Amino acid sequence: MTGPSFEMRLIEALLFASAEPLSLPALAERVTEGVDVRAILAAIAERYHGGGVELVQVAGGYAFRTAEDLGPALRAGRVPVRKLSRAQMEALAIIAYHEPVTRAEIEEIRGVALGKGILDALLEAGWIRPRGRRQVPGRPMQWATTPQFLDHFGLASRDDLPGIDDLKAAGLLERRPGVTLAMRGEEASEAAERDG
Amino acid sequence: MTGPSFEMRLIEALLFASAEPLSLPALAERVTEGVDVRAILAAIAERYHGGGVELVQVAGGYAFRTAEDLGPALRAGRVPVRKLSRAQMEALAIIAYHEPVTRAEIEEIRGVALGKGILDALLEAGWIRPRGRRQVPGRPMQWATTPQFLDHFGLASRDDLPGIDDLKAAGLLERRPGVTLAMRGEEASEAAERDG
Amino acid sequence: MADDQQWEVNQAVDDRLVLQLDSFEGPIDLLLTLAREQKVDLARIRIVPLVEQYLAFIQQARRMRLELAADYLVMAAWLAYLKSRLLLPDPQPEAEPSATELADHLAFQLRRLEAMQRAGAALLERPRLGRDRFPRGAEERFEPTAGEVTYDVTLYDLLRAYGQLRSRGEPARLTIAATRLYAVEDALERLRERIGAVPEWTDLARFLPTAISDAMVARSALASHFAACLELARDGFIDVRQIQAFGAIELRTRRQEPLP
Repeated sequence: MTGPSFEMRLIEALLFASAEPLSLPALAERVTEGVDVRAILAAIAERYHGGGVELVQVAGGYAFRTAEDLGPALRAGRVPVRKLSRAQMEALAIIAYHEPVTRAEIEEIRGVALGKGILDALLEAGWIRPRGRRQVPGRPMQWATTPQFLDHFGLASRDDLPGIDDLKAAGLLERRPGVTLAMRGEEASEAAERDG
Repeated sequence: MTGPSFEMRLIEALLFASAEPLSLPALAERVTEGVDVRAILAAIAERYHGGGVELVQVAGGYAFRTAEDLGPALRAGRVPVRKLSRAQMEALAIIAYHEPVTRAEIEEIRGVALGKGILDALLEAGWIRPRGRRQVPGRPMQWATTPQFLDHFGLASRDDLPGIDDLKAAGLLERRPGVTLAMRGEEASEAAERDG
Repeated sequence: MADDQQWEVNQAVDDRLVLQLDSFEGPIDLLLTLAREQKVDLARIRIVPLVEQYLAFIQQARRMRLELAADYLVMAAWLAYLKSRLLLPDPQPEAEPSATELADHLAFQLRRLEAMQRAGAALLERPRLGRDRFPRGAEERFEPTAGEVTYDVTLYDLLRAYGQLRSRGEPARLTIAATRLYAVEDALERLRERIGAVPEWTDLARFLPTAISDAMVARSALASHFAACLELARDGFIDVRQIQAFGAIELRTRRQEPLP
């Protein structure tokens, strides 16, 4: 049996060297034109399968990652990953499933104003980024997720978000204002005063 | 043939994920007592041999390295990673938010003189470029950001930069900004002079 | 009685909920928690019983004197309105969204929030980088040209730098405006001048300056003049009386001694 080809070794080395996922085009750029990068990736994945390090498809690219079952053994002595508050987690899910989404939309879906330390923590983690402004009065900023978000949660793309197809089919990802908007400002506060 | 043992997979993953080479005692500490780490390392070296990545023995212990013969193809070498100083960071932010902006305006906004080499460093990074001269006495050079700047920060356009209100809402601006924020260019500098 | 038992169960649920008040992420979240107690498919949620539960919850939270944020009360008011419209025939069927539409909309929002809460939990269960899977620790970087530099600077760093700059660049100036209120010293001086001989009981109000347009300053003038006349009474120059509570405050010069 002959050893692995030069191109295969090169792609293996490129992926192994990088901490971040590399996209198919980025890999193709490094090898001779016409080489079937996809086939090589499949062969590499096959070769690593079952070992302590695996080739995974993540954030629109490929990366070597330690096998998931070794997590507990590898975790020892490392800094624990960021803990998310409930509000941060919900805001992150809303951004990921509805992107691009405005702050007001996040607040409508949750039915409560976004407190401090929610968006900035997600921004600091590198999981969200601004993505254009909505072309409506006030031109509010829109938020979307980043490749680091996909990488952190081991997702190949947004299509891999848990249950996203079902949610789409159920119409739950459509843009519809929350009920609080159905109340007219003055009416609501008058009503509150009356009852209060 | 059975797959690799748990201990072998663990050592493989430990070496892969470690930032530093791991010594024999350090590895022995992480696996069940009595396991022959040396034999496992030999088996791992054997398994990787001839691929794009090899297990090598370096000063501090054992580590994975991309195969040396691929060097020329990869033009390998540790690329230095630089951080920006606080002054550079602030100058860059001011240029991004106020472009086109003159050196004097950057100094006015920061409230201190711009040290030597600050703009040079940003130029070297490819994030700023000269953009014409201001049509005022002295015809000072104006600065603006580049497409590489947007690229690095994952912004589709300068419009993606969150405004003051967005920053405040995201918890990135603590105090209520003064009225001078709404002014641009000359107005702002006049105001700064007045207030200064 | 079955109803009583039902009531007790609900009561226990409500008590537990009230004690958890802090853990709700707003009124919709609270409604969703109550809806889950119905143990039915959220798509077939019964809005009226849910509204009643919410209103009962708010009532009880108030009975226990718990601090309720305004949005809980606004929601309560809106739900009470929705309930009345659901129970009564619609007076102007075409003027606004119908009660059924509003109720459907609320049900939609509950389902949507529930979906997002589940999605968030599902995300957290995924293998996470740095906890379950680890990347290469000793990165080797390859660049097309030697000597190239990469920068470890994130968008967050940039935005935070600008945010800090702006909060620093705009020092919070605290200006204390000169007070325009009527000083007691001025009132005292004014009263001394005008009170030479007032033999009959006279309303204090008649001594007040009249050229003050600002209501706040006018009230401070009244207060200052009252304080001033107490001072003059203590020194024995005038007598002060108020015949009934909230009645006019009257004063007259003491006859025995002339003012200095």
